[in-house]
Amino acid sequence: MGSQLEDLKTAIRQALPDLDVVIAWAAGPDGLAHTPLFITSESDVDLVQWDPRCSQNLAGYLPGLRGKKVGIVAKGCDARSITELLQEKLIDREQLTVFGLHCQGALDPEKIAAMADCGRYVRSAEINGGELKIVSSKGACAISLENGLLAKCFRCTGADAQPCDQFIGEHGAPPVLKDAPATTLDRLEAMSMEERFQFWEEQMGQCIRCYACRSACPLCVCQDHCAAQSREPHWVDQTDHPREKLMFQAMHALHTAGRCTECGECERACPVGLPIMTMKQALNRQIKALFDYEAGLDSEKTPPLFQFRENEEHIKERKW
Amino acid sequence: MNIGVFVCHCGSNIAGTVDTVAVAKAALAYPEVVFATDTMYACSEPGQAGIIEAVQKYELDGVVVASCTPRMHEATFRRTVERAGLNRYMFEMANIREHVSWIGKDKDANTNKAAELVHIAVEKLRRNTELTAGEFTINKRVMVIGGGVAGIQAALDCADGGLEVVLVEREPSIGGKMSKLDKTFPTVDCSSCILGPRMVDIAQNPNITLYTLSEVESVDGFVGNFDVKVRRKAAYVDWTLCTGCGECAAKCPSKKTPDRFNEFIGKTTAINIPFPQAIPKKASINAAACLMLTKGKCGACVKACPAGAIQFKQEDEIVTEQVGAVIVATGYDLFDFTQYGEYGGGRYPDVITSMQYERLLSASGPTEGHIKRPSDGKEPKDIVFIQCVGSRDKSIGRPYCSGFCCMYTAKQTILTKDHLPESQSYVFYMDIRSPGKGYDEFIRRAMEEYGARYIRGRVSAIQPKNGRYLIKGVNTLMGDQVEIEADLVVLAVGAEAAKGAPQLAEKLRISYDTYGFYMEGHPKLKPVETNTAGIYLAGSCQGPKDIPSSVAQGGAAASKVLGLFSKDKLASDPQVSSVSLQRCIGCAKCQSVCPFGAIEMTQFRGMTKASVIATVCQGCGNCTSACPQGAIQLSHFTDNQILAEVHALCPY
Amino acid sequence: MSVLEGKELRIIGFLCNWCSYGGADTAGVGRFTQPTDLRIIKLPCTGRINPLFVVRAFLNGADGVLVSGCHPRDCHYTAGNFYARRRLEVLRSLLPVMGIEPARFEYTWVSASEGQRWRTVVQKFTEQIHGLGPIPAFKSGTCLEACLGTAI
Amino acid sequence: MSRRYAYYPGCSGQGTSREYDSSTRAMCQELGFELIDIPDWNCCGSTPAHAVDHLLSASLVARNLAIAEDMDVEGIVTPCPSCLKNLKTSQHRMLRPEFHQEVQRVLGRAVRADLPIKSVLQVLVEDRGIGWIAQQATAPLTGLKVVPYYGCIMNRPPDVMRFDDPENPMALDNLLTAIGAEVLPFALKTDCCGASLGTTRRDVVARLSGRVLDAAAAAGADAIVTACPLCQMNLDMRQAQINKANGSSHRLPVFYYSQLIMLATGQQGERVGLDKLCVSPFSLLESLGPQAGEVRS
Repeated sequence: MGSQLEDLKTAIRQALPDLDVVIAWAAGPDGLAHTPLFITSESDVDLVQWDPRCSQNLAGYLPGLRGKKVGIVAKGCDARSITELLQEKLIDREQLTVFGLHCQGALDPEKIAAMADCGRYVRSAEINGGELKIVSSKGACAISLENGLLAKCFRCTGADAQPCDQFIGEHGAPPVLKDAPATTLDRLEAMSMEERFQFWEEQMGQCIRCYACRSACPLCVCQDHCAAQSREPHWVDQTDHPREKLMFQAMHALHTAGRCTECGECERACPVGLPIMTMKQALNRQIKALFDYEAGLDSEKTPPLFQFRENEEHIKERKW
Repeated sequence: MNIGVFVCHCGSNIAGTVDTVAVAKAALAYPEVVFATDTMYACSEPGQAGIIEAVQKYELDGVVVASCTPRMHEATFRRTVERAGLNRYMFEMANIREHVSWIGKDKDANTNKAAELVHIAVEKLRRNTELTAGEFTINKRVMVIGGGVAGIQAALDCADGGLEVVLVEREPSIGGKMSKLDKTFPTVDCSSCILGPRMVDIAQNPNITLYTLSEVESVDGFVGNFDVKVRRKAAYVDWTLCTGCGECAAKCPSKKTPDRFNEFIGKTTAINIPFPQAIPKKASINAAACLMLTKGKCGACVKACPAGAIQFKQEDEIVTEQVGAVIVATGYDLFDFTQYGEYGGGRYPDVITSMQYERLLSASGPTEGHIKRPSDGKEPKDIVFIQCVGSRDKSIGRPYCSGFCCMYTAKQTILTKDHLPESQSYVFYMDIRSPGKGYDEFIRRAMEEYGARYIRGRVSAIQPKNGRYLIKGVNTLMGDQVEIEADLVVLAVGAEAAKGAPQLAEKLRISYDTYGFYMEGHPKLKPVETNTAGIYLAGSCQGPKDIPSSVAQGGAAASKVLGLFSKDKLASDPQVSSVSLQRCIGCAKCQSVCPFGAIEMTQFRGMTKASVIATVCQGCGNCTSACPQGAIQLSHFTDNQILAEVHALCPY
Repeated sequence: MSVLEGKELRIIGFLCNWCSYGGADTAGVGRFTQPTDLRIIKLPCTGRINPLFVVRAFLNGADGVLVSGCHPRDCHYTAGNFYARRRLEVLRSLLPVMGIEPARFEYTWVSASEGQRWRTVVQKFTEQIHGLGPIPAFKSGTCLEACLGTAI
Repeated sequence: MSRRYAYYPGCSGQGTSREYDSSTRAMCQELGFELIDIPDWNCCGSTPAHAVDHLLSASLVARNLAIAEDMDVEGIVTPCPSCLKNLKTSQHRMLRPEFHQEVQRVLGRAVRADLPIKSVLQVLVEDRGIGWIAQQATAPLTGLKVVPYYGCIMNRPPDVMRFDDPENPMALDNLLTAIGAEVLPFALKTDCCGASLGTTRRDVVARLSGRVLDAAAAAGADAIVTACPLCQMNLDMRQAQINKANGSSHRLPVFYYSQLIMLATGQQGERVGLDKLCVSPFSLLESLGPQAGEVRS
């Protein structure tokens, strides 16, 4: 991995003179997760990091940088978000340079923190072999990387970034992992309708309406025009009630239906850990079943809700 | 905002099952309602005067009328509020008749429901804005689709009114069903003699462009500015050269070609002019029967043609016509009786349709007007007519009355007696429907002067017997079974929608009923309009009609077009979408789903923004549903208006 | 005024102006008696139906939502119902995840001439909703909130 | 592959149409249909009296259905169109839940009334197919000119019977053609023979059946082929009476189709029951030549 990092740095250095900015990752404050790095001068390149702590999907920054020549470092799943943004013509391909990577899985900082029980302060953390070694105020511990991966890594279908201008390292298949942990969607399926409704009432009761989910979502392109905070139109009111919060989540799910790549940024960003990608996953399943479509694979395709067929093969309409 | 609510009794139509006083009282509690009353007939003169008076007295800014469906009187009340000095769009209707009083029996439930419908109308009205119609220019040309008697009338009336007309006909000649008829009821005057001159007028009128052997391929645009593509099918004859001399047909060796014009009684040639009075009088080749086109050898017509007009390599041609209005007069087709097993299902040669009989009667028909049995060419003596074949029969999905069969059957019995004085006609009928001027007298003449025997009852079976046919039936007046031996059986086949009618409707974006007949704008008040602006109906495409009614509708449709074109500009419906520049992020999702291409992406101070072409926008709102941030809103159906209606009905 | 306690449930119908609203009118003209629960919101086209209106109605306490438009290929605006069909089919999968019985929502096509069909649809749908009973309510939430909510 | 059906013989099969019953059983055995008699079957309820009491009529049917439902069979078959009509009509009426319950109350037991009920002719045509039957015709009836006579109720009412065209049925036409007979067009194939007035108004029978005989003779037929015991009885047993009443002199044998299939497949003997026919077919069959002649006992 070390040489992959060096190759990446070399590639960025070479490309930088022609670019306004390159977005990559740098070490974060606590060592458990890396943070975004915006490289504008060659000296910044030394800060670049690449290992499983590069969890964040950087694609969300791209629409805001439209008009600039931007380089971006992308994992396989991040690249699907880039494809979506290209498809919606919210970024320009010719202005964009993608440094693509082969990814063997990214860590879920929340999960690691919970597993390590490392107390409030992490002094240092480093990856060694298949483990993350953490030294914290409580002492030292080591966590197997595989146990700490993000949920989406267990469903990974493409570890190599595509589209890509410069591929760093070797192409390869997604990592072979143990069985995926059960998702909220699986758990919901075992519940009655009443229980599901209660589940969401309880979950949404914890929502603090910070809209981090929206800000992290690379497809929430409406930015400061989000319908959640507008009065024209007035879809959601400001009462502190689970109903309104659930309404917003339904809105987020339906607005991204057929576009969401399940990058998981919404859940990763949620400060209270709500399973808010669940609805999006359900819609994606339906869209796959009805229209045989998956978002983020082909920037030339039209998302299924923006087209139709006169005879929908997989839609069975009710006969009254 | 000051809102006034008017709850109509509609006589007892609404007040019978809705407590209108209670609804008006409830309305006073809704936000911004300052005045509410019940009224006997809101649409009547005093009813409208009451609204105007209240607008002035209470300084109302908007009006809700709770009465019938807006499809009935929305336009009426919009004019009313305009007369009261308000913008015509500051008005909403609550449909408490069709959707409440006429369908519910429980008065409490109805009253409550009516009040809630008033509530949503109030909530919507509160968010209405004053709208002003824009204007656009119109192309004062008209297309008439279908060259039967209705289409001919419409085309001539439009042309006489000074309009340029494009007449499109599917068959090689105009004339339609009427050109196949021998005589017409109740005057028994010659069909060709009255239609023929009108057909000639079409050919000679400089304002009329005639495309026969042509069909409408596609229709784009909207009222005032339609682009219609017409497919001119290959005739394999250059009509600019053809003189209609008929030499080609005389020499054509393919003499056993099915004769469409003569209803397949008799044969014709592969190249032919369908009938002597055809307009245009041009030959065309039936490609399926032509030896040259099927087997590549013959060319007899090429040698025969003095004008050198035959062109075997001719192909279909697409022409585009720009018109401002379209009159649809595509007529009807005849019911296929072969699904009636009891009438032989088409197995008996001397059981024929009324239209085939019409061709036998016609002097220009295959028998030159001599009534002969198709099987052996003998003159029949006893002829049985069976009415309602494919009409008024639920079991075959034709529950409607075709309207003209009683009359033409009576006419055919009269003509039969004229042709064959020794003959005897029998008519099996269900009921006689003769509600036109002189019609019932005509039926009586058939019975009394011409001795047609009318038997009220259905026929259960037709069976061949010794070269003749045994017709078994019932006489319901005598309560008896009847059996009649006859030489010829004529089935009064009913009318059904013209083949391809639904497909044409889809191209024109007009609606049609279960049977394929086109839907008029309103069954009483808009008989020749459709719900698509600029498209009008004439004749049997709207439902079976006799000749006078078809002609009347042709004229009516023409007058509607002339009325429409009397203005130089049309007002566009201002209930269209508009874009909030502040909210639009230029993602073009609206543009991708607009069915009309009414949205363009424009540059605004270096930013990409959507922009609506108001005259092209039809107001469907598909864009509003597609815009995640709600930047594009359809006027008067904004997100907030619909949300307000939902909140009014479901206040948590 | 609220829904008649115990007798009626809250059923919202989103109907297109051209076909189904006309179909409901035709049913009225034909005096085809129907259950009284349904309240119709008229829209120009089913293409105007943002699935979120349906979600909003359910979260606000609607017991059933019915959408009806022109038959496929018969849309006044040529294609609105085709888009609607996709949107509403996708919505159908969201409702059960949220804990809303999917049978509370239906969409169908009724033309302006199909008064009888409209009656059948209303009868069957109303029966279906009565079979399911009232939609689950949020346990939290105060009277104050409800009052604030109506005031928007 | 043998197929198992519950067999409902009907009362005619025990009396006037023994030869239909025996030839049908024999035919089915030869063609691989296993017929198992419904044990202790009772009247099908189609007498004129039962037309005025649907409940009684349906209850009689339901008892037969209930017994058959306990058998391991694909469905119920009967050779008699009259039995078939009442079995199917009663089953159809029992689609109404109230009526169904009422019948069960009368019966004192549950009955599902959902077993398929078909005529023997229908299963023959549908399960085996005309082509297959043609292959079995080792002694084809070449030269035999026949008209098929379906009678009035085999295909009617169409909504209940759901077999063949009600106005111009073709099952017998096709079947007889397949076994080598020459089938003539016959316009009266679904006319009424007058059976329901068979005892009360014999003049009507003479008129209606007389027309069938007249038309068959006029068409040039050597024989009439039926699938109904009542039609056969009227045309065959009463042929002399009809001749007398109408002044005609027909001598048209009236076969059951099952008899002709037996002949065409080379079967003979008592089971075929040709000697039970009133108008003797033997001279006709003899005139056809050796292939058909051989079948006589």
